[in-house]
Amino acid sequence: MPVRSLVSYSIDRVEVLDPQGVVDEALMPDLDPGEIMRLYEHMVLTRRFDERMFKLQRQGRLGTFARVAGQEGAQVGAAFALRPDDWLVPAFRETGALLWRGLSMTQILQYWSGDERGGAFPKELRTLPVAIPVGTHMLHAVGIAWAMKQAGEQVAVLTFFGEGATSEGDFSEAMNMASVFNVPVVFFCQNNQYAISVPYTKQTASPTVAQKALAYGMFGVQVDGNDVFAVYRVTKEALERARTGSEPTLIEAHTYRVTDHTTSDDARRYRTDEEVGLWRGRDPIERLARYLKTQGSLDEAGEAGILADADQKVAEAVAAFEAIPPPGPEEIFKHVFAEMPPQLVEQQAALMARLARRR
Amino acid sequence: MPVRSLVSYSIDRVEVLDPQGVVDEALMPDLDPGEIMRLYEHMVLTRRFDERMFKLQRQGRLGTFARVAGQEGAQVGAAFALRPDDWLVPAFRETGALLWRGLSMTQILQYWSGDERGGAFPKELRTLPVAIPVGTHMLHAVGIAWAMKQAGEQVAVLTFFGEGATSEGDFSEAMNMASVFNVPVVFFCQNNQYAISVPYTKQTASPTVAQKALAYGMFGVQVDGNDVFAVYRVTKEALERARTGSEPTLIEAHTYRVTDHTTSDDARRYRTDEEVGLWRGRDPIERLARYLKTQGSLDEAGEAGILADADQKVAEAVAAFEAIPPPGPEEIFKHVFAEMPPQLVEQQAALMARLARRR
Amino acid sequence: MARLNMVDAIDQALAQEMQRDPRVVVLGEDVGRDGGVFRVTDGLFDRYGADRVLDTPLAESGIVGMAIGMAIAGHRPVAEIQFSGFAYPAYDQLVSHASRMRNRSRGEFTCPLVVRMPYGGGIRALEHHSESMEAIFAHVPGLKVVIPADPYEAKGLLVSAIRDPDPVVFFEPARVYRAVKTEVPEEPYTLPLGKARIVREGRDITVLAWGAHVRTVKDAAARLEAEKAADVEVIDVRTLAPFDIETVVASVVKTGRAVVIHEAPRTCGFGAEISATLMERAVLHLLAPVLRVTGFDTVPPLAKSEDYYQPDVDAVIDAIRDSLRY
Amino acid sequence: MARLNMVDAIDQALAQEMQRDPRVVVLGEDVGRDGGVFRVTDGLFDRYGADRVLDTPLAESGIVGMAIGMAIAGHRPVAEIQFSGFAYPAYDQLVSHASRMRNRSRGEFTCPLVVRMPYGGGIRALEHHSESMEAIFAHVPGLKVVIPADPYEAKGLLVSAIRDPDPVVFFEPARVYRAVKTEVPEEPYTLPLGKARIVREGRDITVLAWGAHVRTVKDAAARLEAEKAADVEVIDVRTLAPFDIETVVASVVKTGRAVVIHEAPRTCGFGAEISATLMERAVLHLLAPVLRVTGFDTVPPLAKSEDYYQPDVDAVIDAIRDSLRY
Ligand SMILES: Cc1ncc(C[n+]2csc(CCOP(=O)(O)OP(=O)(O)O)c2C)c(N)n1
Ligand SMILES: Cc1ncc(C[n+]2csc(CCOP(=O)(O)OP(=O)(O)O)c2C)c(N)n1
Ligand SMILES: [Mg+2]
Ligand SMILES: [Mg+2]
Repeated sequence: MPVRSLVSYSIDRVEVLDPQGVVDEALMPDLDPGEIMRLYEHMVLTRRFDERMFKLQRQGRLGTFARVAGQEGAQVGAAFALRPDDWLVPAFRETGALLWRGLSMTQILQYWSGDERGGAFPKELRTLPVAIPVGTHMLHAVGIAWAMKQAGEQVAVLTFFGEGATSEGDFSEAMNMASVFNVPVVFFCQNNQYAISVPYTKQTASPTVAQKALAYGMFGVQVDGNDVFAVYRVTKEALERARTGSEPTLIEAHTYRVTDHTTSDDARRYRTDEEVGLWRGRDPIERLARYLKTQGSLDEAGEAGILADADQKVAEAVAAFEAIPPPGPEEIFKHVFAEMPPQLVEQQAALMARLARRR
Repeated sequence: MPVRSLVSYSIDRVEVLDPQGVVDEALMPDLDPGEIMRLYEHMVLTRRFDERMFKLQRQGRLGTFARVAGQEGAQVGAAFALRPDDWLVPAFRETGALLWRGLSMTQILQYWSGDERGGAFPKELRTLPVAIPVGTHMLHAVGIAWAMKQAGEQVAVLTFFGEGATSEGDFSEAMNMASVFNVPVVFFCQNNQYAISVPYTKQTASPTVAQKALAYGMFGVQVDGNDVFAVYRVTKEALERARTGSEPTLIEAHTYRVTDHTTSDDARRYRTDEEVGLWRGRDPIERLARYLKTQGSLDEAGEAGILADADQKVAEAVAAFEAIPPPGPEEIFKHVFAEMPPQLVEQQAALMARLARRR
Repeated sequence: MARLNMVDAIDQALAQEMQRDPRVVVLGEDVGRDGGVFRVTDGLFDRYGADRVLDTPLAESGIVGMAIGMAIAGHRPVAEIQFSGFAYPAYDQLVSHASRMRNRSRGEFTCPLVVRMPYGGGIRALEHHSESMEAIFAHVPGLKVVIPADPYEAKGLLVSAIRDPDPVVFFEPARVYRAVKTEVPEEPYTLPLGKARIVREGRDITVLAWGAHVRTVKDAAARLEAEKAADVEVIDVRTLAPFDIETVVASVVKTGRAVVIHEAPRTCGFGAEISATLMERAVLHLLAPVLRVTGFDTVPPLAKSEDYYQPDVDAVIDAIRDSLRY
Repeated sequence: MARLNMVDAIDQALAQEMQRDPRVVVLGEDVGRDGGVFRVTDGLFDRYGADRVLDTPLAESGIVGMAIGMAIAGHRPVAEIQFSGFAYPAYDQLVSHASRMRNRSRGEFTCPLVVRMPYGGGIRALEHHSESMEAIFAHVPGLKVVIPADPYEAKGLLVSAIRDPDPVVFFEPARVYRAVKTEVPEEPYTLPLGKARIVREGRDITVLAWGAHVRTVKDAAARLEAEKAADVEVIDVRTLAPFDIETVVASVVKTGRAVVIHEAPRTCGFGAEISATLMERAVLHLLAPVLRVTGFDTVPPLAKSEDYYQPDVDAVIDAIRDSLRY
């Protein structure tokens, strides 16, 4: 047959919790009420912390950072599916996931305040530091996943990135190598519709991010990113396939960045209030609250209590952060190499002498 | 519906001329007997030139180069579909396509002999010089295609590369940008099953190269690369879609490199004689000859004449090549910039003085 | 004459060159509707449309690689890399192709391309946003490297870069962007590539810098003048490649002393090239060794440690005094 | 003791380190079944299998990026880039991540990684196969840059590089690969990173080189000795980063003269750093300016013009004579 079909594919979208807060029982992941409440509390904490960070930045007490607001469902839902001995390889917008992994708010504040010492993510957390260069860190996830498989550890690596990152060559190299070496990595794309000002349709002509998996013979799936149950379910399954079968997956969480790109951005230059309003109406936290309320697990008092609790934790962290003395000049030199070469010893001494002279 | 299919695709393979030399009339491209004969003659010339180059290299009269043998169907078939005002952006294995575009054999020899002057591909030919860094040049094709569209020229750009090149990030960036900007470019992958020693299955886990187009919302198709009619047909259609609708296409020509990777390689280290033998049996030139013979357009005398004619042309080119005097020292400096900065003037003078002293 | 900051001066240069020459196109991440993250391309999209001002996907190698193709086909692309710390993915395209297309094709195909990028520290930015890696471009044969120090310079040098027949990497000191205004003529003008600029004549010592640190050196010179401690000749190197050996050597032959300032890491920074050149061409005129005031051989630090890292007026004055005392 | 060429010495070092330390893995294009295009990894695949010797897809950024992940997770990857002219796509991963992972995480995550690559001309190769861009790596804080001159050096330095806790870029002079044999002890041994090597002691002048050009300089020294024209001290710089200032300065203080040889383009090559360092630390001891014998600021030419480009014994002797005559 001279024109014949070689392969066929289709890409699915998974939804569990609808905007009214009603779940599809058949797809509802296996989460007990306590876990669901923790999910909710963590999403609320992430939101409140993000809002507080924004205020601190506006007051000049924090540097530029990228906000999470609107993406809590995607980010927290995915991180929630991790086991402690899995790895997390974040980009730069994963405050909610980092918190869930056990990083302290104080340290996160310290990092975004421009203090090198904030980057010391404890290695036991198996969570890499923030990666600013877009698209580059997914390769590290592939290498770590390879190492885990090699060591026979039944763990997976979850890596986060935005839809903009899929345009970088490194994304493609990471996807390709992950599937060629068949390593336990889950590529989790938070498709929040924008890369700074560039909308999805100018980023790629592909109708979905998920189908980019097909280029690498990988499994790809889209999920409603504002539906924390769907995100959790899909991620958990992918992590499980990774841990047991060493099979990589690409997940596209379809969501939206409701705030500016970072605190240096002004999103009104490139998108309408209408569009933003539409997505604010799809808020992942409110959707989960609706579910909890219909279940009878949450009422107004409970909601207020959770909020107050979050604010309390945030306030404590901010206080602790503000008590940290500024980094000394030696910090610059300390960790360039395991052992300082003579040049650096000399340069550090020169700086110290210069500073002493000025005092 | 909580799990629903968003998009579906399938990837086709096109074949026209079967191994016995019989064509599928419904798919046979619109080529008159004279054109078919020219195709055949050019494929033979390419093969004979390639063989002669190999001998020259073994005699130390030519440097390292990459052979075409086995890929004449893919390469010549595709180039044949170009119009003179279309552009060609080659990699490094496109001797047959370069010849078809009007580059002289003498110049091709000069280039591969390590003489800078051989790189002066006349700009009227709209054919870029050889690109050695794998995967990098497809982006140039995208830029040229953008410029052509901008200028309102109804022309297309054809770019060649191997399946190994699809692993480089630049391939992905080029595919993505081509489809985002909707530019008239045809990505032509000669999937010859190996990137030096690395077989297709270690290069990518994707069952076909063609489906990599899906990651970019692009149309992709596989073609039997040893079937010159199918290659011509598919390429011609793609170029036409590019010229008129500015639509990019990815074509995978499924073929085989029957020789070593380059003259520095020894393919016996990594593949079996059996495998090579299998593919030698699928020779694109012999397949076309079979067709011509059943059509009554070719007999043994004709075949011999075409061979002799090719050898004659090759011999003349080799003679002309060997008469070229070696490049002078000034060649190094001539084309670094449009205008030589003082440093280079000085450096050239220093070299000249040094050479003069030694004489 | 209007007083403009560097952002506006560059924006104006781009707008005027686009007006003058339909082949000029601007491309990069967020350069269109958003006008660039520093607003350098503000207004161009509205004025020239999506066919001349391209918001690209997030792919630096792609941006430069595509721009190379555009240039080969006769356009004059001006590509923006959002920060110089994100230029590394495009390094291969610059080194392997942009810088060599003319040489490889013996002039049949050329690459008149400008790659603009903000660079350098002093803006309290995130990791990778304070890089000053001009030396890795200056080392590449076939590339020109241009760094303006102020708005006037920026406009004139950018116009020259756009009109230049060869690829130019154009570094814009982010810290100067909105910090300084100068008189900038409305009409387009060019400033020569490959020529250093004597910013202030002086007898006692030559101090060389580029980008944001021309200002640091001017301030140091002013202070030393006020203190009547030294008469400093200040040179803005302006084009690292091709480097204007003649002007620099003439100055040092006159003063007998030289200090070079850069914020790039010390080892293999462009300061080394200047020092080596003076070693070869002016050593007998030197009254003191050529000194370097540079960034450390460390990762450019985050905001809170940045002031420790950046060469400042005091450090420059220290070096000048060391040289004078020698 | 066996006499080995550099290819075999490196192969042996890799095999022994893989034997000694199960964390060591080799990856790159064609390094497995094929044993590498220069056969440097010959036999490793048969001996250690596909889990320790990885034939990767054709993606340099991918190779280094994945190796970074492996290193973070506790492995000791040794990545091969097929030619240094194809390292540019991996430059971003090296600069933005390998060199900084320790600093960024304050030592929580480290990157003990070796990136090996053949470099340099003299092998009549195609475009992009003769690059000598060591300076762009030496300029990057957090990277070590090591270049062996002969088989003995190659084995000892590679073993050290593999055991080093930080990322090392290891340049192998392709032209030396099979051209020279030296005695190479069978047992593993290390040579210190960060220490230059005095190859030949001499009184009259210090001549510095690395990689293939240590041989050029030795030949020049031998000729000048035979002619009784000069007693040349030859230094193999060996590690460009960290650069062994102490040894080099001590030698030049002794001889009073210095010449640096490299085949990289002149402007901003590592020769400039050496000259600038001597300017700062030994200027009063200099009897002549430090001279550089280098490649030109041109694209490294194709085979037929290569001899014009490469520094050779005559060029080195010319420079030594110039210095001595000064
Ligand atoms: C290599 C690189 N280029 C450019 C930037 C500047 N930049 C920071 S975030 C960003 C957009 C990222 O978009 P996306 O990947 O969709 O992630 P999002 O910000 O939406 O979470 C850009 C262009 C960068 N950090 N790294
Ligand atoms: C960036 C880069 N990496 C490595 C090489 C060395 N190299 C030359 S050809 C080749 C294999 C190319 O395979 P493929 O793309 O399939 O093309 P083919 O040789 O099969 O035509 C390699 C690895 C190169 N030229 N460029
Ligand atoms: Mg996004
Ligand atoms: Mg191939």
